[in-house]
Amino acid sequence: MGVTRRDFLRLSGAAFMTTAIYELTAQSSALAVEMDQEWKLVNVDETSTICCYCSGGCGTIVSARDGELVNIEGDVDHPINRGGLCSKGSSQFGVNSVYDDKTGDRIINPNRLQKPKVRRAGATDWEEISWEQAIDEIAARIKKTRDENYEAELDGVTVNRCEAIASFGAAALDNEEAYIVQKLGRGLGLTYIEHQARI
Amino acid sequence: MTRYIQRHSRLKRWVHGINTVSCFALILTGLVLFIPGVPQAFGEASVAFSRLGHRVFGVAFVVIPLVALVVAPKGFVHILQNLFAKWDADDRKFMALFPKYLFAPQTTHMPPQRAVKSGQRLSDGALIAAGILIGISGVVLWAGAYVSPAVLGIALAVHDVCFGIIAAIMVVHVYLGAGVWQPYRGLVRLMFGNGRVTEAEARYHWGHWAEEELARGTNVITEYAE
Amino acid sequence: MTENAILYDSSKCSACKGCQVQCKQWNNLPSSLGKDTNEFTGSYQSMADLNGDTRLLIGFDEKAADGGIEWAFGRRSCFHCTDPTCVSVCPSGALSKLDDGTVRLDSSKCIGCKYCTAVCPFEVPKYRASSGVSNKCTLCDDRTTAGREPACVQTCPAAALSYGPREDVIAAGKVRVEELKTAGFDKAELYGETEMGGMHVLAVAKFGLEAHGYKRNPKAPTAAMIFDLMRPLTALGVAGIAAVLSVSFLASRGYERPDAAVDATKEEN
Amino acid sequence: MSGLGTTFGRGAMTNHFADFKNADVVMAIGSNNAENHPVSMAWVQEARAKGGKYIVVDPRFTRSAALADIYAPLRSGTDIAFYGGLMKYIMDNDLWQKEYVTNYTNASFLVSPEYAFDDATGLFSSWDDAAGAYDTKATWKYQVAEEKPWDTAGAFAWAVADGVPEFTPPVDKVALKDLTMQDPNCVWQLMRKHYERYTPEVVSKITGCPKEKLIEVWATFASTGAAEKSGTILYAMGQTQHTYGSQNVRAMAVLQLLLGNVGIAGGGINALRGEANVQGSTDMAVLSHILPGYFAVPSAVKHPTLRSWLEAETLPGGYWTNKPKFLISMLKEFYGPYATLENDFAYDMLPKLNAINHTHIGVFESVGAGTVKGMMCWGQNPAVGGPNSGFEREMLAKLDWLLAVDLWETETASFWKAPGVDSASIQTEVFMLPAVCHFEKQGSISNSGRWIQWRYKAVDGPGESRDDFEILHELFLKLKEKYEVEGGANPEQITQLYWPYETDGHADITKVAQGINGYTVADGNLVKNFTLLKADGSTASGCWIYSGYFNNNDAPNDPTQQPTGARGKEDPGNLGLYPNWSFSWPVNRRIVYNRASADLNGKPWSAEKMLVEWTGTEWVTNDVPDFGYKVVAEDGTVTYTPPNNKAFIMLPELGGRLWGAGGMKDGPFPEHYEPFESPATNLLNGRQSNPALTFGSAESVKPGDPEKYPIVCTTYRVTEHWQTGGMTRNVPWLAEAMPAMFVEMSEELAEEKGIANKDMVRVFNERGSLEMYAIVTPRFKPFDIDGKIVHQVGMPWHWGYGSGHATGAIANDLTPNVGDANTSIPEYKAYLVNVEKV
Repeated sequence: MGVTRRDFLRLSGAAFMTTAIYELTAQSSALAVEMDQEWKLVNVDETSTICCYCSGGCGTIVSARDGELVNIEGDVDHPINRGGLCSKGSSQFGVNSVYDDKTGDRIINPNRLQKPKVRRAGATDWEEISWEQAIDEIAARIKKTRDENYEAELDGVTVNRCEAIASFGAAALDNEEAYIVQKLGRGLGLTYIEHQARI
Repeated sequence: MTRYIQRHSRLKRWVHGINTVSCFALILTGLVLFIPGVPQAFGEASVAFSRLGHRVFGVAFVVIPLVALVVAPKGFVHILQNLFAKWDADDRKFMALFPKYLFAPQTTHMPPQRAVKSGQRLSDGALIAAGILIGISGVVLWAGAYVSPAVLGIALAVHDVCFGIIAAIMVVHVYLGAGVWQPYRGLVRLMFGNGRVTEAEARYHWGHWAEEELARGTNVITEYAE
Repeated sequence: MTENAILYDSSKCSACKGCQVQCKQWNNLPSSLGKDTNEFTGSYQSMADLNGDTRLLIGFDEKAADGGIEWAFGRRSCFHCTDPTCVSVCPSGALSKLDDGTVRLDSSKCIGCKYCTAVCPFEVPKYRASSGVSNKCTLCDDRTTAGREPACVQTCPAAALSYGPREDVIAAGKVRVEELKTAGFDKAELYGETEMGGMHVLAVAKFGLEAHGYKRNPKAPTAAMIFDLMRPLTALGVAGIAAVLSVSFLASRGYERPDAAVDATKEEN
Repeated sequence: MSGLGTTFGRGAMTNHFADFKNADVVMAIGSNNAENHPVSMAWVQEARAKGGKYIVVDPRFTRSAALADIYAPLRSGTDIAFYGGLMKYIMDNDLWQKEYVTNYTNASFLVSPEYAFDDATGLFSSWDDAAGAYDTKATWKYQVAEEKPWDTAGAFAWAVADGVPEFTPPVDKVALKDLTMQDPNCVWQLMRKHYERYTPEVVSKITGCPKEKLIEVWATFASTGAAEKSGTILYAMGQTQHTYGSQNVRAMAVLQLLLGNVGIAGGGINALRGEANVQGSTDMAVLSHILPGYFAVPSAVKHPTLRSWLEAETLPGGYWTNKPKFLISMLKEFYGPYATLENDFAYDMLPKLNAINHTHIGVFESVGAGTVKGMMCWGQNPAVGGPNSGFEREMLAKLDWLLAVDLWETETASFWKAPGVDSASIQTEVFMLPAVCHFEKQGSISNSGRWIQWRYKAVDGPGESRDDFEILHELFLKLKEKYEVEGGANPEQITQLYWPYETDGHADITKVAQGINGYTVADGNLVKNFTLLKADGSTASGCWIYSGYFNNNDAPNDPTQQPTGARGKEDPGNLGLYPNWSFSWPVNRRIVYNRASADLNGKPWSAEKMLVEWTGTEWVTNDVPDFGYKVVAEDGTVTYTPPNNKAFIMLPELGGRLWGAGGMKDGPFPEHYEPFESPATNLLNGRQSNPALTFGSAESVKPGDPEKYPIVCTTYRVTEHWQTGGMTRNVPWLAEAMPAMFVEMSEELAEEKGIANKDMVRVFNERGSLEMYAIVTPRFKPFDIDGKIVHQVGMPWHWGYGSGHATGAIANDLTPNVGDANTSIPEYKAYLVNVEKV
């Protein structure tokens, strides 16, 4: 019924350009109309991603212009969701950007964290710190806790473990990141390595 | 020596003046609604301008009379008294003769009138009533995002009907009040001048009132020629 | 040009609200940025009704029936009538009917007069306070022009929404209603085939129109007649009076008020 | 997923989303798929359009139930009674798929006569009361026909080849069989006997589901036992989040074997995972008990050395005989050049477990015990998502330090800001790092159907946010630097970790993908797939099952040129397999165990649903065969293997396990027990709750007295929100779509308690007390449990006090932190509360 779905996505790199003209040439000629400059997706870069919510693996097309988010909708070529997205999937845009309810302007989601912060012992609020300081302090704490609680051997068996640090996550990360989470964890001798599959 | 009667106070003239301006401005800014050609001809900016203007003048239109009411409540009572004054034989005769008068003033002798002519009492009453209703419905419309479509419908209907009434009466009001019509020449001075009428004018238009005022004398001003 | 329409099949809808959110996403419509400012409706329905920032709302209606629970989902949005009252009263041309049956809203032309809000039998157009214009479904005429499905249709994961030539949509809707009746849903019916001259959003109502929030026999409200009437009436009235007065003016040419009479009267005293 | 692993050999979803369209009957049980996996409905609807039936079994009338052909209510936590009854119904009415069961399962295997189940005590044989556990090796075993050692001169020559660490290969103990299945000790007879007690009457009394409704559902689903019919089961956390969750899953698996529904198009057991990449992160073994690719984390007692690990973990038969290749390739990826034959490929660098339970619940017990002092949370929010979350937040306050990496200020990061908490008294130092979202970085993700799909970067993250990989990379470099400069405890463990993940000085995630896929160490060339991995250290592969997803040597850094980035839309057989779209582990098989889709002679049960077919001379295929179907000689000559009965290659039996020893800690057959907290008495055996459940005696659990808390409560999710709500309550559209926390209850209960719809109510038990709105609805109905009215209420668990546009009570403050016997997954789905009007 209705419109033929188009192969509007031609991956030829991580990101690629679609112009209004490209979009038109990719359609059946019956639909060839002059593209309005008002068209929301004029001159956007389209990249494909997979929805971040449930485990359906729905294909999603992200459109951006000049590095700024324009639109996110289902990937009509994707064999699982064929362009569909539920309420959560349709709101992926909102994870990055929202529309201001007063001005209507697109702004970065005001709830997003944008700077490293630390809450010191006994403090009642956050303080901002630099990335360099954050990584250095965190590494120092990991090292201190590990060194103070490390077991190299027990009853003649090499155990090489640190039971004093737990690592949680991450079903929200990519496979490669998840791999690195456990690799780094095991490289520190951690045994308490868990994520959301367990709950 | 010429004798004048101070018919309208300064406050009254100012209120009437501002309302006249707001009213015309509201009509003009409301035209985008009534004549589709207007926004099409002048584009989006005219709509934005009209919308803003309609609100600014709408506020003036509603607020100024309210201010006057607070400042001079007695004047308001006075207006009401005049509006609802009893109809006497002269009033009935005036109304009966008026159509003929309108087309043949030369040959029509009108009966004397009190402070407000019987015809004007009708038209002013309608104007004020329509003005109040259009003001209220306007406020409701302004709050359009927060009222139900049914209320909005009523408000819009009221606004539309009142506009029709005001527009129609306005034409007559200007024709007579601004003295476009020959017998009423000079009366524009009443609201847009110093608010005085000459003794002669007064006697012509409002015979009974002129007698009362001249007898009482408090509003009578005598000017002596140099 | 063929007329197109959306078919909403409530018996396939899982009420995931994908359409509701994707509509906002595509049309850049905000939701409150406040904390805990959204009202709780007492059911799974997001809000009581459409609003200036919401063009499509999934409705939830539930009741216990003999055969079990009847949980009726409804898609509340513009129906794109063949005889759209909103278009007839729109003074600015912001609302217009396209050849394919879409009732288009060009918000750049909207003057915010709210006539459409007042006359729609379904109370669909809503005034959007932040931008001062009316807001309603446009059937994504921008997307359909570009060869895409309306945002809500494309995003429907359960294929409860489809879009295509209106005749096909009606045929598919009728078939579906028959299927549902065969399956024991006696109250199933198709909405939108004839209402308001025929609508361009049709709905398969699994549990009957009322359960899904669809108005039986919708009619344009009387207010719409007043609006239609008042514009010519006012114009005629003003013109008529002006004409009468012109005659009066002409007839009164040469008249000089006999101011002398004042003195004469005086002397009589 | 030990229920699936034990039965089939792999723990993952057997089929995939588009395949649901091939089903004749779809049964969603313990899954509210329409709400929580909305995309699944498109495929369910396609199945229905072809005449298929959709059954929803759920304690509450959900949005899935609203679309179902048949809806059956079931008291939370009574699934095994339901399955047991169904299995009995199938066996009694002869509805099972005989050729399938006889040949592709262990039905004919003879079990040791010492094995037994005693319904008076509710215990299987070999229960050790002192240990509070079963000895799973003592009596849960087959009778042995013959002992077959590995042929190290032939097929297993690799095990003794040069460079392979020495170990004694296992001996395959081939079981004794009775193909007539008449022997009283054969699996089939044991199974018939075991489920004899599960009559429709008893099942109805336990579940609260009317008998007629049970029979209607059973008859409909059992109809898929016909050879050409397929029935699929969709399940999710409704099955796993019980103290017998693994047995719930196993019961479904056994049921599907009985009906011949595994390995076929439109069949299988489809675990709809809760999170976008819970499948992938499980495959990557971000878990305390497994290493990437599903093998055991070394334990100090069982695996003190590499040799002992290889001997204990290498299975005698089936594909897991190759385990040494995969472990050693993984060690080569972990430790690179440092891993040599001489140092056992750095096996000793892997931390070894002690006897303590290291799972989620255990972590917080260990914080309480003072063992765990620091914590890192990578996009996880236990302060809302953990069981008994109030307790978990208390434990967070005992930590020295906490690192929270997320997009938002989660409740975990801000636990010290929770309502009623005195921040000044908390000494925990908390670091909160801003991460980026999925389209602000690149990497792959695995859906429930095992499809590994690449996600590309579209825009930069806001402000100073960084992707998790970059943060991990920086952290590693800093730690390495500190250990190199300052020394410390066993510095080599971290300094020798192989970390070739940079391109031009920048962290490059495609390098990680290459490491996971695997390569030959000598030249760094990516390996085609895991069949090429070696046990001699000449290959490296971080996670063998993913081998093949990133194997194109022509463009090793370009995901679009890799199998994971493939976008081909061809669909041979029109079965929704889409073999050229992304990559599905293992080796791009879309439906695993697909040998079972054809009969013993290789003829498909259903011609329309052909996955593989033996023509008499060769195998023609629509899917990648999941069995030994051909042998390729050195010179490239292909010899096809004629059909045999080896349908489940991951199990040493090579057949599915109806009776499942080896894997399950709480019995070879699924047996009904009541939830840890239950208002009902176990009617099927003498044991109230699962004897092997974990953490039942932990002080933190605070079990509720059914007299005081008579109402069954369950937790769940809604379409509009996700997990602990960070990703949805912070998105205005979704906060608006479902703005407030609520509890759903029946009209009957509401009347009893004087509660009206939209009232504020208090839901409470010994663990916590929460205020929220009430939704009074006919969709909830009281259950008639053995003549007693039992009320059930339910709450979504998406709310919290953290950042976002919608805040509300944390449902998990009420859930018990007791775990499943096998996995220690908490029992979120059935516990006790009481309700009152505020």
